[in-house]
Amino acid sequence: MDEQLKNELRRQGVVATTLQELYNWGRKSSIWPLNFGLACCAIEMIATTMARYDLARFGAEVFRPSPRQADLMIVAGTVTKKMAPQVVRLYNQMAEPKYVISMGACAISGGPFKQGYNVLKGIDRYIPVDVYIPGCPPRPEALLDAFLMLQRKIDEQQLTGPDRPRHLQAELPSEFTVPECSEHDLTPTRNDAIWQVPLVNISNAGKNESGRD
Amino acid sequence: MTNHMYLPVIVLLIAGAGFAIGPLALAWVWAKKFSPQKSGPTKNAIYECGLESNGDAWIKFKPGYYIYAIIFLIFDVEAVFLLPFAVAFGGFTMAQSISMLVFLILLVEGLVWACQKNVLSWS
Amino acid sequence: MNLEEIKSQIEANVPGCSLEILPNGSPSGQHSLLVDKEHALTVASFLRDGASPRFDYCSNVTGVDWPLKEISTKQKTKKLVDGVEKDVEEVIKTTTGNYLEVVYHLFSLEDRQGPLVLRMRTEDRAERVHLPSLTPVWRSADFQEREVYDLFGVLFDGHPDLRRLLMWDSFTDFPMRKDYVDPDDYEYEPTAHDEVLKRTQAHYAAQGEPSEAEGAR
Amino acid sequence: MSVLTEASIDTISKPANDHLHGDLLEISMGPHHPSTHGVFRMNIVLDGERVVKLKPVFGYLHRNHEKIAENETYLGSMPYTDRLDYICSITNNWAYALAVEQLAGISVPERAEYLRVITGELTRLQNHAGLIGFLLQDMGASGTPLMYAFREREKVLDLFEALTGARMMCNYMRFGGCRCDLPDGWMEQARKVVDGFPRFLDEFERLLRTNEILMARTQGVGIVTRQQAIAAGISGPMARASGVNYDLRKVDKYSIYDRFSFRVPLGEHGDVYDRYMMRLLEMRESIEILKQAMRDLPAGPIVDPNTKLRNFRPKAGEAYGRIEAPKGELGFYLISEGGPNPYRYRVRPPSLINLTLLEEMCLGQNVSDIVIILGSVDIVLGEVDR
Repeated sequence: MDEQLKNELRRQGVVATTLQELYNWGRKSSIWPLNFGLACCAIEMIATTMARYDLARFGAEVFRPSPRQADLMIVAGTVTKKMAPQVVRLYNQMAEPKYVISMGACAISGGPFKQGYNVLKGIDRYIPVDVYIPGCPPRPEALLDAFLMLQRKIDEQQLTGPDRPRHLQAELPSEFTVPECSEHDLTPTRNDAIWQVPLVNISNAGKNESGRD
Repeated sequence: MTNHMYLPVIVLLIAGAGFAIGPLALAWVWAKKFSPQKSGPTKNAIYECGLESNGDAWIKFKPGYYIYAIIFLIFDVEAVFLLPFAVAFGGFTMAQSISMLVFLILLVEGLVWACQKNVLSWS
Repeated sequence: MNLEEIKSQIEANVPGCSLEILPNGSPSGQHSLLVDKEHALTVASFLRDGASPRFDYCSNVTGVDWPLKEISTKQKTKKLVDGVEKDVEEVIKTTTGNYLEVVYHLFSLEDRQGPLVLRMRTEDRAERVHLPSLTPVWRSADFQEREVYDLFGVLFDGHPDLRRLLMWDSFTDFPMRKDYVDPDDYEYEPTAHDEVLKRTQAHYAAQGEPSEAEGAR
Repeated sequence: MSVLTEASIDTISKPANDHLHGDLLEISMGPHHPSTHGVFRMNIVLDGERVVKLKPVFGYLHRNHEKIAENETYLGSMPYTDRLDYICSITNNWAYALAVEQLAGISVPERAEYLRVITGELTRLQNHAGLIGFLLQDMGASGTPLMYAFREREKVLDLFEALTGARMMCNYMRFGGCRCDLPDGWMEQARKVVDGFPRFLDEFERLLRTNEILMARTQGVGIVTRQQAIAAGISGPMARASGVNYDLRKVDKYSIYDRFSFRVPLGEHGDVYDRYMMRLLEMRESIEILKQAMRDLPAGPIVDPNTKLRNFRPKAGEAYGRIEAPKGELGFYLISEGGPNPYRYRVRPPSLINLTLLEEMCLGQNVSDIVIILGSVDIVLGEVDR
């Protein structure tokens, strides 16, 4: 069933598709985001759902307050250390298949508040993130682009075979350790299963300016 | 002859059930074959705004709610009884309408008693 | 509304309190009034009820940390050096600071009077950090005093509900103090330069990993 | 971890334990809740539907703005002030610039003052429009009023984007003036937006002012008396709804507000309905100010030529500058030791202090009223937790 035959059939009004395409098409066109605004990016997220930028064109205007009925968690804003356990617990309570968009520089890596003692340097230390949107706050068009990127990612997911997505593989965990707020910091400070320090050879970093080996 | 008369109803029943159960069965088969069950301790925990919920939700509620519900139930059922009465409103003899009137007055008298004991007023 | 007139008013009505006017170097001219700890509550209730412009609106409560600081000032003094008068440069070491300070900005609503800056200081920064809470006088100081307790560690006696306002309850140290070292949740900066580089090497020394780790572990 | 331990529930004065009263239920309208305008949490103890005790919990968006500002230069903190009250960024810049100008004694040229007033009042318009949309959404009219409100807000954001380059984080003010001058054609566009605003307000008033549902749900709910407001340091539209005649534009007469004639609306009851109407009436006054400011906007420099921005070291001293931000009195208290960065940098957050009376307002009300009362206080978590 090559592409050329499919187009020919489509022109005659017959649609030929595989079960996997239908499955992915259905899921990607109706992603229900979790109503989860933290800071300034949340206002830009709300502006995206409003009439002018209209997230409804991509089937995602239904913002569900409870994690049980949401497919996508948009971490929009600064994740502080006091809020991190709640974010991870909400992610754990979401139903499979679930995706995470890390919106804004704060959610990616702490952003302008990186030196804050109460700021988590990026949410991907505790939960796996699918799409990152840089910007502070990213423009509504950037968020729409993130949705398109996520939809492309869902489109390429395989129903069978080794590289099935996380929710189709029984052995991949769907829950991640919820950090604790202890005396001085969060314990554990990061989830080593999913986040490694981006190590670059720093021994001779002092000598040449570039810091790369 | 008689069973023919009911044949369409039975066919309709089966078709309706089929339409209802078919997708559910398909979803169940799909879930069994493709997406594995991934329940876990925090996933099944009670959702309380992202926090661990403490305390128990099974508490002794104000009886006012229960009384409110009962009174609503009574008048809901009364409305069901009134439906055939309203449909065949034309051809009623005197006796039939009087008996219906007694039914209605009994219920209204109950409502007046409830309001007089101001059970419905929300303190 | 000048500060001296209010100071005399307070001294007249609140016996035995020691007031001091601290000049303010910036052209904003907002000089402040240092009140001693013991009489702060009576002074506050007098300011709110008795003073001529009634200061009934406490707009801002701020905590300031003044750690111990050595100031060496050079002074020219005439000194007899083997019988001959010569002016000699002398370095005098004076220490200032070593207390926590709470600053209140008070305004009068009826008479539209400008900020009266009230200051209170603790004895030192370690144990004796108690100060009287002015929340019974001005309700607006409630959350702000809880924040000063949370970020600086000043214990307010008489505060209705002194808990941490911003940090989580099991947090132990006071982050806004000048000598607070925040936890080493270190992350590599792409361009390793000066103190980031020092922190990187310190981090690896502490963790005992070989600093020549090639690529991802 | 619940702030109200089991012991504290029993101490709550429970009415006579007759059989008509059920147990008390302790819930937390927690950090992740659709109605809390961000990550704000309230621990509530309920008797049936009535609120018996309410303790707000802050700190979920504490981003250590003041600690970072101590290691930042004076100018370096200016973009951070955008993220304080992230809905009205220009008024934050204005308050910070005003405080530093008082600290260092910098004067501001005429045109810059007019530009500040114009952009400041535009920020007030879009903040109040957004707030009315959110307040009605909290009341259950989900979606539609917010759509109208954001349609107006987008028009104002387009103006900001043309002027400063950014929609929300304008970073527009400098010590002694503004960063950039008006692009050509901006003034006509601004006039069009300002002339179109009253139509939006009339539309809202016609639809909602005498709407029985709105009146039934908001009148007499969450009352704050005049004395309570003054004692609790409440400022801004919420204080004026309780009859406190204290508008910093009239009291401090900062910048050039004494040149404009505008009225300050006052409420009598101090309930949610008054606060809602306060925002509507204030928008009309802002439109008056904008018209006058646009009419006599002078030419001239927009920055005081002799302020040096590079290594700006004010003399040792301190200053407290404040303005009438859309949410209330926004103040900056700066202590300088003569160095390039401030020794102590403190923000007086109107949203946090307006929440002081949240418990008094909500006691005895229904759970659904808490949502409206919190909405009418108009808090933004970036400013509450700093």
